[in-house]
Amino acid sequence: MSSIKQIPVVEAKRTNPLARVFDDLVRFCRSRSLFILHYCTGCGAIELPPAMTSRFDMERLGIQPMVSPRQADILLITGYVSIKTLKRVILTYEQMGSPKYVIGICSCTVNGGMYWQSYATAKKLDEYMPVDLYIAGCMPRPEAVIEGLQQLMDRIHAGEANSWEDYYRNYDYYLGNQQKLFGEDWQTPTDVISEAKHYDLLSNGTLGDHTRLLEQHQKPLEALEMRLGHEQKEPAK
Amino acid sequence: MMLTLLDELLLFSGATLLVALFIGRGLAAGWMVTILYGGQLLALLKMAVLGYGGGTIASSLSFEIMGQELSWRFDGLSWFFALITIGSALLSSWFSCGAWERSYIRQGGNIWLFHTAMALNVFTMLILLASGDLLSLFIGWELVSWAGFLLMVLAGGVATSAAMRYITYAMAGGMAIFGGLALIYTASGSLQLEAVTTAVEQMSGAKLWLLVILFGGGFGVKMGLMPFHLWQAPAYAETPGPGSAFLGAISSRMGLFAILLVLVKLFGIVNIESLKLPFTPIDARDLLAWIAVFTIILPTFTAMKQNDARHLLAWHGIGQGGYMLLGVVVADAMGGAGGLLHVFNHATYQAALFMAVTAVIYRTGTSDLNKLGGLVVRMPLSFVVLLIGIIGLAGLPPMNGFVSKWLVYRSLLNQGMPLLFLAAVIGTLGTILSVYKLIHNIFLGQLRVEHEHVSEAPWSMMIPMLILSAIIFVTGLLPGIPLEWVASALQTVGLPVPDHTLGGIESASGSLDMIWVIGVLFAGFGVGALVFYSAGRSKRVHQLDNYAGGHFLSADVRYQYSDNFYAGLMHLIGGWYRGSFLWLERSIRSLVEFLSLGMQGLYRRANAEFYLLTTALFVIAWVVI
Amino acid sequence: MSATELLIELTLMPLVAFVVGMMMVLMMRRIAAKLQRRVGPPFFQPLYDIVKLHSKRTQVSHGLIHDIGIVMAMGGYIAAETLLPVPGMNGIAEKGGIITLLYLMMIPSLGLALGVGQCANPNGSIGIARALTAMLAYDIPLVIVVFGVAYAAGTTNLIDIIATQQAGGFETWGVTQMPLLAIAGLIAMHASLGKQPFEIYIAPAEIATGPMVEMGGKYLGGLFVMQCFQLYTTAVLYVSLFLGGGTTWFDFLLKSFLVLAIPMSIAYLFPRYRTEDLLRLMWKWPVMLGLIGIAFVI
Amino acid sequence: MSKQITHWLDDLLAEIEGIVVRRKSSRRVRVDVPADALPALLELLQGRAGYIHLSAISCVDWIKEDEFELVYHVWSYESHSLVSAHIRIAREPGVYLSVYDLYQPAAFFERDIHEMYGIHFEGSPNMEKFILTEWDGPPPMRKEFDSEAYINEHLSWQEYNPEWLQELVAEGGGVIIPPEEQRFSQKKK
Amino acid sequence: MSTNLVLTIALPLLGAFLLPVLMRSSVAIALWSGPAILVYGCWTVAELWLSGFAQPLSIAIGGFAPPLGINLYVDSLALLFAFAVQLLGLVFWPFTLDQESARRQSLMLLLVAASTGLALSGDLFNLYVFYELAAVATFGLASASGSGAAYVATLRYLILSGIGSVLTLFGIALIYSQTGTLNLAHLAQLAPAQLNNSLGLTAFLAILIGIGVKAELFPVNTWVPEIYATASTRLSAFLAGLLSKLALLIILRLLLLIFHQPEAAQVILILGILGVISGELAAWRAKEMKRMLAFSSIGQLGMIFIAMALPDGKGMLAVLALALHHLIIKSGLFMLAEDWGGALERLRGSAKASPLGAVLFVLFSLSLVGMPPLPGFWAKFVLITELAAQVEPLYLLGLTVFLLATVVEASYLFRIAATLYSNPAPDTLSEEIPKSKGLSLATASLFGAGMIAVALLIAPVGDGLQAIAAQAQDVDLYITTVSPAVSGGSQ
Repeated sequence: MSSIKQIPVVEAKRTNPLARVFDDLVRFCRSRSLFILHYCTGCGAIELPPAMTSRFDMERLGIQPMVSPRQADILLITGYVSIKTLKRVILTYEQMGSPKYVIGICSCTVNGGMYWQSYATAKKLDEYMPVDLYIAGCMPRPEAVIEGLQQLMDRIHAGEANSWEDYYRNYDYYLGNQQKLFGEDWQTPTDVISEAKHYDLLSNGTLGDHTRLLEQHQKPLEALEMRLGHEQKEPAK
Repeated sequence: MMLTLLDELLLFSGATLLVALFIGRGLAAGWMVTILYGGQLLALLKMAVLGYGGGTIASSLSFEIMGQELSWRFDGLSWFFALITIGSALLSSWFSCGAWERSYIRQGGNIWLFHTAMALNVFTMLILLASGDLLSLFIGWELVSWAGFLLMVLAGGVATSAAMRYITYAMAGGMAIFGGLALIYTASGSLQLEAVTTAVEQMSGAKLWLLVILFGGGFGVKMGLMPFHLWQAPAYAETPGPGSAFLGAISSRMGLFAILLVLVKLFGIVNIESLKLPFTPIDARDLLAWIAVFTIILPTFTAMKQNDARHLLAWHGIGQGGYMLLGVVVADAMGGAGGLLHVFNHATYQAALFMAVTAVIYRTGTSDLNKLGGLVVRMPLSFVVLLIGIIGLAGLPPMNGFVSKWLVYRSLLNQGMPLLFLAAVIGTLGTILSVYKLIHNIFLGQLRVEHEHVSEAPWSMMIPMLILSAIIFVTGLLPGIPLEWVASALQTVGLPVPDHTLGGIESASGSLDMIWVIGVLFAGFGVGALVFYSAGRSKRVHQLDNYAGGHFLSADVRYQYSDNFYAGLMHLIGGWYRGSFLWLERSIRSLVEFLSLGMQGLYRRANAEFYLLTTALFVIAWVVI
Repeated sequence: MSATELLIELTLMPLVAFVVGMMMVLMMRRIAAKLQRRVGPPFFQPLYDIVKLHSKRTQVSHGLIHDIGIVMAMGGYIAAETLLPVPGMNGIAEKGGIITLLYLMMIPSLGLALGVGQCANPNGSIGIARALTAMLAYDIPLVIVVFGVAYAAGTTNLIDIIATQQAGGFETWGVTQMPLLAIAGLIAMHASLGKQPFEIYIAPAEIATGPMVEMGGKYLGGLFVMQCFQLYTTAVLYVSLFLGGGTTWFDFLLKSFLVLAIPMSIAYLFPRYRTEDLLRLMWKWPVMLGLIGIAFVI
Repeated sequence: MSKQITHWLDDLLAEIEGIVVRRKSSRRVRVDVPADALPALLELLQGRAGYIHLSAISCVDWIKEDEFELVYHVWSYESHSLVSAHIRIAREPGVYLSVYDLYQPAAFFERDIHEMYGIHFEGSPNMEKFILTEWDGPPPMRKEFDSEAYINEHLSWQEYNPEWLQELVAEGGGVIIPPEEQRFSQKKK
Repeated sequence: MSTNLVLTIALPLLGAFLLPVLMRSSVAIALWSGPAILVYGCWTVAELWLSGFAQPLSIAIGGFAPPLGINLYVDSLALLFAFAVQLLGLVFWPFTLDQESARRQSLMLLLVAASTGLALSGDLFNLYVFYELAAVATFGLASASGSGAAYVATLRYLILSGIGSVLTLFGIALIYSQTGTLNLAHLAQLAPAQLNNSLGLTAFLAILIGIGVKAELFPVNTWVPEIYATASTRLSAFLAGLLSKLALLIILRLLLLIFHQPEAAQVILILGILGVISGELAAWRAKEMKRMLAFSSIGQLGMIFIAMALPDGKGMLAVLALALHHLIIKSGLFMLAEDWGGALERLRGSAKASPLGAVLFVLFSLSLVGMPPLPGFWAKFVLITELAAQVEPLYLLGLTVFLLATVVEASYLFRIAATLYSNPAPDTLSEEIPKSKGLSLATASLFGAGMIAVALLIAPVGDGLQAIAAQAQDVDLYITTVSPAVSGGSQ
């Protein structure tokens, strides 16, 4: 199953010039202003404060640390990802607003790193969510982190960094891996399928047998719509 | 005798009372009573000339007992108050007919007694408002307080004890007024208003002080002013739904009407101001102002601590009463107008809020703020009504509460009273805080599992609520209309009248034009919406799809933050006001208990003859010396 | 003042406010960076942030009231701008005085409170409870200051207040007439901005940025815009009350930026106050200073 | 002064028969005791020698002798010295009695060992999982558990050999041990 | 026509003694003879009143001229009280048919005769005789119920009224030694000369305390709660309603005609205030219906005393209004108390059992407290305006005590109303809840109707009372009617 290639899909350029200029501006702003949510799963997190503070100052690149996934664009996963933490990482990833990017710092996210032999850590992060960029190194130095971030900024500016669409397009593949790891009744409170419909990113890879499994035991997740139901019901005692 | 318009009105409300009394059994009784209230409103509007600076309409009903002659007549002030009374009665009884009535009967309530009590309340209030001289004022006053007692005692259980407490306070107030009445009668020989004004001129300082205290205290009890405010919150909260809406809206404003009539019109603010406390710079007017200001602050912050929606609103009723008195007591052009307009505004949004809370109780069965939450998705219209109500109660621009509070602030500013201004603002901020707690704990936050299938309140309850919120918004947008009536009321009481336009108040030192302010506000909202909705389409997510530090939220866990809502604030000021007045009331009660124990012991003495002999000896000795 | 001229003014004032507000946000972040010996963000960074936020594909909303909350937040300040006289443009300042302006400045925070309430997030509710308590804390000294100024100038109309201050040049500025009130006003203004020492309700470490916890995309963008307006309104209000408003655009902007620089530089040196300490501080010093100030004025 | 204490301690320990005392240094003593004598030893140490702090219980899996070795590290604050008591229990039933009544912290050490090695301690207050809550496999620390086989079956390896790595390997530089030999499990038995 | 007035006293006396004899011969006639006498009495008084009674008249009994013989002085006030006695006697007639009834009915007749005598007689000693007769009749009736507590209560009452009558006798002897005459009219002429000194005052105070026993004056009314609680409710209604008022009437006559010293008024005022305080507060604690009513009547009479204390007869109208109002209300409440006797807690939920009774109770307490349209309010209003006119601090104290008493009264009366209307305790069976029914409910509703009638036509009743008060006040009219000749001589 892991044969799906990560073909960098370049965003189609829109026809009329005004829209194109607007798209350029938007891509430029997206690249120049990134909010990162660094999820300190492991030892790599200690590299981030020096990157943000006076010596390597990320703010000059327009990168600010943010607390809640809703506000963040980049999910920085720093260090080994144990199975228990992976559940929370997936939940946080799904709660982020797209276009969202995942950067795996430290070699533990790349191929399990020092803990390659451990039964408890995930070896291949991009099985469970699309990862844009890996920054190898058993705790890469801040220069490496910033170098990686700049590479990501160029990609965004060029418009190639939309691996987040891949999560919706091949949701079944990702869900399968997740269910393989966490068991059949694995479910996050975010309704990814309806979100896929909302952004019309529905493709053949989205719905499959894994999603059917999800449907069976999923607790209802549609949003509470404002109802003006006036039917004369027995008022609650 | 020729039936004057006032007689028509009184006959009409008498008829409503009789209709409620005799044919109150059937379900249609509710609707019939509502239609009759509508008739009363029409009769009142026919007297509309009063509202626009007209003279007074005397009633043909007047008779003479034991040398006192009683007469009834209506003037601008009573017309203004009558309008509010009948308006809130009409909407409250409309709210009570239909669905609420059925549920009230199902819960064992006596709907016939409810309609009769409401009709009785309106009838007695009209008599009080129409009183021509002090004696008819006192008769009306007693009738109103007893009718209020009847309405409060309906719900039984806790309501009875609250009503009992009310009646002891009301009787004490009544007796104080009765004493004051007697003092005036001896001083001026007759109880007619004109005679009293002449008598007041040459009355000595001490006597006038006594009168001010007696009348101020007596009327203050009904208005729930500071030292006597303990009874009002539980009494109004425990009355059945629409009853509390009616009581909350108007019943404690009768005290203000009486204060206006007696202290302002008869005694006149000028000689009230001349009354100096012996060796302090404070005069009677300042004393009243400070009582009003304390009535604003303390109840508002007690309201913040309440965990029951109805109690919270009732405590606010007391707080807002303080504004009205403050406006009237400052007695310059804007202050008087602000105070009276606040009576009208408060009536509208207090009734709307009580009705919204009753609708919530009707649907969910409880008004405990810690057991509700997230109802906005299931009861959107009640949410809108409550929202408009709380914006009015907090006095924020789009709604009418803002205009009257603005007037009161401007009057304090013009008169240069910084401490009063500060206290009034503290009151407003306190209201904003506790009012947000109300709407947050009921309508916002996590929707509980058991409230998922709750539906909106039925239309018979919803229409009066929507009408009230429409009134709140319209009088907020065009404050000129109510200001017209307020101006005529001010003329009859003898306070200066501010020049008002349709949109607000024109004055040299800074004017207010609500049409422009609200226009700009909604333009701003329009621009904000434009910017907001130009970006991508927003996706609604489920209530549990929330950031909780990576924790998986589940429906059965109640994670709504509602109890001890302002923990930080309460840490600091929680200890400052732990019911010092409750302690005062309890000490008086235990004193009476102790005395009566002593007296009863007196009668158990066995050797009664011993008494006889001692008194005889004592008397003879006293006579001989 | 013909209708069309007024219309232009009503549209222009918020735009000016937004632009100047963005400059102020930039200045704030630059000061913070300089204090921490960092390079600091590029010139157009606030613009980039706002455009990026508005251009995000997912806009997560928890219901209609959540959206209306943000609209009220932005709309409230846009309306407040029109009441703030700016050199050359008076808007509708004479239709509503300072008290109306104070109330209009309260509407955005209450609209935001409603919006956050619907997100049903405990962090958000705690944040809002703290924000309203903070509002109670800093509004009292603010009101004392406003009372002092209005009473001294005898009117609540902002245009007249500015006129009286500009009449006699530097001596008749508010700051020289009522120095104590000016200081109290500064402290109150600093607290109302909700920056570092008084940011108990943003508190990223404890309650995950409090009210803004569920705000992503255009919602967060709306709040950034509101922040620009907030800085601009507070600064200009202080300038028009105490520093005699701006005769020309240049010295108006200079004064506003200077006034804002003071709290900003203080901000990034202090850790956060707890709610009770915030209340105690706000009710102790500025209130005392204000009352003494008023005693002189009356 | 510490000299007399060490001698005093050695005579004390001699009281238990079948005890082998090896003094590592003036402040560390290794004691080997038969399994059933351990509680008596610990009581002796705690009661008369002031060793009141049980810092850890560690377990070693001797798969060849088919035994588990449990080591109880006990410290004394007065003499600042450590006694580590080693006992051997049979691997098959893997059951031993708990010392929770002597040392309360033992509850967690025993719970951890139970989770990792599957040894059941009678009398321990709580034996549920608290680290590997989502783990349903065999106790992972036992020698017979092959972690790599588990990974091969549940997880997947990162096939990451970009062109620059292939060119490096082609030139013969870089990694000396070819990748397939790196993994122990693949080492030919 | 004036002679048969004497019959109203003579006939009941005759009946009282003949009844036991008649009882033996035929029970039917005996049962109906009592009420017949009373009806005749009412008719005569009413007929005299209706025949345009303008001038007061004095009837010399046995033709002897006043200074020597005894005369009955009949003015509108006396007539009013006489009529009230006959009517209430009829209403409270003990219709029980057991063998005890003969004794009870004869005692009742005796009581009625004595009361009418008290109302009408114009001679001091004659008053004393009727006072003693009434006291004896009350002892008999009070102990009629036969329970142990009743005997104890009557014994205490016996001792108290015994000492009281001794004191009254001492007072009368003093007056006789001073003036040599006991005829009220004659005394009125001599009073300014002889009785104005301290000796006269002691005489008055002795009589005041003596008769005060019956009029429930403060220190001497300790017997009241026991008697009312243990005696039959009809008797306590008669006692509380009427007999105490008659004793009051005597003191009033003395105060108006003979004693004008200010100290007398002050003593009455102080005792009145103390009576009000003790009565109301004790009632607040009372746990049992009849005891509560007893204390409340002490309080009310205290108020009437305060009214009497007003100088130069200004309080007359207030006294009359309060007395009549108290008469109607207290009798009505006692009638209700007949079925709702026991502890107040027992009454929970009895409003559902007997709605009419509960409504009546609320009506009576509203009037007692002074709810405007009801007569209670007008009585209080008159008293309040008179009291406020005085300037001495003591009267103002009286005013404040009076107002506070009303508040206390309202709270305990409505506490009972609240228990009436509260839903019964879960475990009580429906028939256990006391219901007021039958005869007592009928009489109570009779009083209720009377009260509402007075409330509706308040104006004419007010003016009538004013006329009676004016007539009772002018002393020389009294003297001229009693002895036209004597007044001419020694003016």
